[in-house]
Amino acid sequence: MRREIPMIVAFLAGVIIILEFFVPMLRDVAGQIQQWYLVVVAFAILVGAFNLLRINYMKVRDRRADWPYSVVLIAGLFAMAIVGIFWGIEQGTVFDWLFNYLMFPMSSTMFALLAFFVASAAYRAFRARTVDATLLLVAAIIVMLGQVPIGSIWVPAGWPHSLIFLTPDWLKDRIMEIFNTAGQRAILIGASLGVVSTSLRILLGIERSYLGEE
Amino acid sequence: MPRLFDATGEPKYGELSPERRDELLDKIARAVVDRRLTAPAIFFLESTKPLSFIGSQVMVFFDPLVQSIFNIRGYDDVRLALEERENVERLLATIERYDAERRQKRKERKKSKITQNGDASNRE
Amino acid sequence: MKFVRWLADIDRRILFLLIAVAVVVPLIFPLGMRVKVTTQAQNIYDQVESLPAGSRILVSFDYDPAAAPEVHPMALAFLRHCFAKKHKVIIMALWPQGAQLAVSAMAEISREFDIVYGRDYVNLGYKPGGDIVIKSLGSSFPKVFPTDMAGEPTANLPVMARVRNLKDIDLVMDLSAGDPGIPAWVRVANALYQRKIAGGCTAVSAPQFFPYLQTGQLIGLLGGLRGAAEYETIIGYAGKASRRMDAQSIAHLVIILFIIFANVSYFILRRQRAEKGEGPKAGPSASA
Amino acid sequence: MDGLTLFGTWLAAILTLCILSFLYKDNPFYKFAEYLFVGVSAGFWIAYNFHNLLVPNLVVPLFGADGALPKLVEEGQLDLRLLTVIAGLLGITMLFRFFPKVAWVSRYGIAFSVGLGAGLAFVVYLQANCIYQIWGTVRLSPVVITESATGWTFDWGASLANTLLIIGVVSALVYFYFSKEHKGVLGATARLGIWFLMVSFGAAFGYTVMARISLLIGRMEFLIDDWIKGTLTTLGLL
Repeated sequence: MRREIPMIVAFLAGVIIILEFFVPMLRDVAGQIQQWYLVVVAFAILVGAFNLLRINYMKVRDRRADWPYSVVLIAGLFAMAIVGIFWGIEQGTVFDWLFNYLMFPMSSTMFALLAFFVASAAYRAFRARTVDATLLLVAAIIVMLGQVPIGSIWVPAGWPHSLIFLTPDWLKDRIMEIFNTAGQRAILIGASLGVVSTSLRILLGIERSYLGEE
Repeated sequence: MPRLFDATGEPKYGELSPERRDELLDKIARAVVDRRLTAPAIFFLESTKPLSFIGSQVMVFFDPLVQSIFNIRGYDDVRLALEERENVERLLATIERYDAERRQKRKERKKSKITQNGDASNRE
Repeated sequence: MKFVRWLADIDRRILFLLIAVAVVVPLIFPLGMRVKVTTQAQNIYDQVESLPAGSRILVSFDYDPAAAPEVHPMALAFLRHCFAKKHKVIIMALWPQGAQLAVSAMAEISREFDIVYGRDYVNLGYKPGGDIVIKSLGSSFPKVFPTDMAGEPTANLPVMARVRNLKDIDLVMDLSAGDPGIPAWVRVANALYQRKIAGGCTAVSAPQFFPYLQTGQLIGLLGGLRGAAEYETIIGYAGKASRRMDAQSIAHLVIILFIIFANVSYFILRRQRAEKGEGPKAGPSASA
Repeated sequence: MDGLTLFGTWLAAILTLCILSFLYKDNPFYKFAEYLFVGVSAGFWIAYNFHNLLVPNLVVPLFGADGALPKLVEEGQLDLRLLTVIAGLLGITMLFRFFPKVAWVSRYGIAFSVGLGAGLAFVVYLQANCIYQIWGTVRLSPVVITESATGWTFDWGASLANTLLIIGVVSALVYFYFSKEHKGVLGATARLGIWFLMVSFGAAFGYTVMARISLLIGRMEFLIDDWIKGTLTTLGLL
C-alpha cells in the first residue's frame, strides 16, 4: 500500500489536469490542486536547500578537502536567508543591498568569465577537420559577423539588391530562418515526444522510479 | 557525537575512485564521438569549464527531487566528478583522443577502399 | 615554422588578454555604430503600438543577474515604451532573482514617468513552479497572487481590478534566461490560452526559439544584447545596449581572428605531419 | 555616491576581481567567491520562498492576515480555506525524505507533484512542441507562386527556403532516431540530418559567443564606470 496509494494520487492529479480541458466541471478541482502544487514546490525548494546544507555540513564535519570554503557557503546561506526572512526583501532593505552588491556581481561575473573561455573554446573546437566541423565553423563565423554592426560596415550604401546574399546580415538571417529553424525544430519535436511518452508512462504507472526502492 | 540524519541515507560526497572516474568519462566520451558530436561537445565543455563546481552544487540542490523522480543511475558520480575541475579537462582529452582514433580508422578504411575499388564514393 | 607551433600551442592567457583589450578599449573610446532593426524586434514594437492606451501588458521577469547585461536593457526599453503609450504593466517573476531585478528596473523607470504604483503598474513578485504557475494564471490571478511582492492584497490594487485571468491580458512580454521562461509561456499561455507572447532573451537561448517564430507561437523576439540595442533604436532611446554594441563588434572580430589563426596553424602542421607520414593527432590546442 | 553605496561598490568590485582571478589560474580567492555565491543564492531562494510563497499562499489562507484560525463552518458554508491544509500536509511529507525509516511518506508529496506535472506536460508538450511544430512544417509548400500585376511568377527564393526547411526537419529527426552508423537511404538521410544540425549548432555557438561577450562588457562597464570613475568622482578627483 505504501506504493499503490501514491501511484493513485499521481494518476488522479495528472488525469484531472488533462480532463479539465474536456470536462468543465473539473475546472474548480483542477484550480484547487494547482494551488496545492505551488505549496508543495515551496517545500521541495526547502528540501533542496537542506540537502545542500547537509552535504556541506558533512564536508566540514569530516574535514574534507576544501572544508573551510564550505563554512563560507553555509554562512552565506544563513546570512541571506535570515536577513531576508526577518527584515523583508523589498527595495531599500538589507536583503536588497546584499543582492545588489554581493549576489549580483558574483552571479554576473561568474558568467562573464565564460567570455574568455568561449574564446579559447573557439580556438580549440572550431577546426575544419571534417565536413561536420567545417559547417559548424562557417555558420558560427557568419552569425558572429551578422550579429554586430561591424560585420556589414564594408557594405557600401548603393550595394545592388541582386548581390544582397553576399552580406553577413542577409546570410545570418537565412541561416537562422532555415537551417537553425529546421535543426531546432527537430530537437523540439524529438524532445517533446520523449516528454510526452515519459508523462504517459508515469500516469499509467509504468514508470515508477519516482516511488523509490521498496 | 550524535549525527544528523545519516542513519542509512547519507549522500555520497568526497572523491570518486580514479577507476570509476575514468570509466565514467570514457563512457561519456564514447557516446559523444559515436554520435559525431565532437565539435559541439568540445565547444560546450571548454567554454563552461569554470562553472563545473557550481554545476555540481546545482545538482546537489536538485538531487532529492531529480533522484526521487527519475532515479538516474550515475547522477551522484557525475556530480562528484564535476566537483573536481580537472575532470572537465580529462573528459575533453578523452573525447579528442577517441575522435582522432575515429578519423584515423576512417582514413584507413577509405585508403583500402580506394585500392580495392579505385574510387572514394563513400566520402563524408 | 616556430611561429606556427607557438600559435598552435598558444598560452590561453594570451587569448584572455586580447579579449579583455578588445572589450575595454571600445568602452573607453566608443565608435557609435548603429544596429539594423530586424522584423522580429519591429513586430514587438508594432504590437505595443497597436494596443489602445490602458491595455494590460504582463511582463514576466524570468532572468537573473547573470543574464542582466543582455536582458535588463530590454526590460528598461520595453517598460519605457509601455509607459509612454500609457499601458498598464503587471510585473511578475518565475525566477526569484527576476523579482528583485524588477524592483531595480522600476526604481529607475518610475523616476522618468508620471506613474503610480498600484494604479499604473504592480510587482506581484515570484512564484515557483513554471508551467503550473502559468496554467493557474489561466484560471485565476488572485488565487496565484493573493498579495503583491510586498504583501499588499492584490484586491486593493486598482491595476488588478479588471484582471481575473490570462484572458484579460492583452500582451505577454517574457524576459527570459532559460526555462521557465519563453518556452513555458509559449507552451502554456499560448498553446492553451491563445495569448500573444513576445519574448526577450539571452543570446544563448535565442536560436532555440526560431521555430516558435515561424509558427507564430511567438510574435517577436529580442535576442541578446543586439535585440536590446534594436529595441532601443526603435524607441529612439540611447541606452546601454546600443553603447555596448561597439565593444561587442570588436570582440567578435577578435574571436573570428582566433578561429582563422587556429585553422591556419592546424593545416600547416597537418601537412607537415602528412609529409613525415604520421597519422592525425588530437590536434593542437591552447594550453592552460 | 553616499558612503554605503561606495562601500557596496568596492565590495562588488573586490568580488568581481576575485572571480576574474581565475583567468590566471584556479586560486583560493576564486574558490571563496564560488562557495559564497552558491550559499548566498540558496539563502536568497529560501527568503523569497518564504515571503512570496509560504506566507501568501499557505499561512495567510490558513490563518488569515490576522492570524485567526479558520472555522470549519462559516455562515452555514464549509470553509474552503481548510482545503489549504491538504496542501500544507502534502508539502510537509516532502521533508520526510531525510529520515530513512519514514522516507516513504515523502512519496505522497512527490507523487502528487510528479503526477500533476506529467499531466500538464503531456498536454502542453504535445500541443506546443509537437503538433504545432509538425503543422508549421507540413503547411509549407515547396512550390511558392506569387501573383503580381504581370501575372503569376514562381518565387524560387521562398520555394527553396521551404523545401530546405522541410528536408532539414525530416532528416534531423531521422538522425535522432538512427544516430548510430547506418547504411543505405536511412544512413544517407541521417548524414544529411547531422549537417543541418551542425549548421544550427554553429549558429547557436555564434549566439553563445555573443552572449558571453555581452556579459563581460557588463562587468567591465561596472569596473570602469561605477567603481573607478564612481570612486574618483566621490573623492572629488574627477
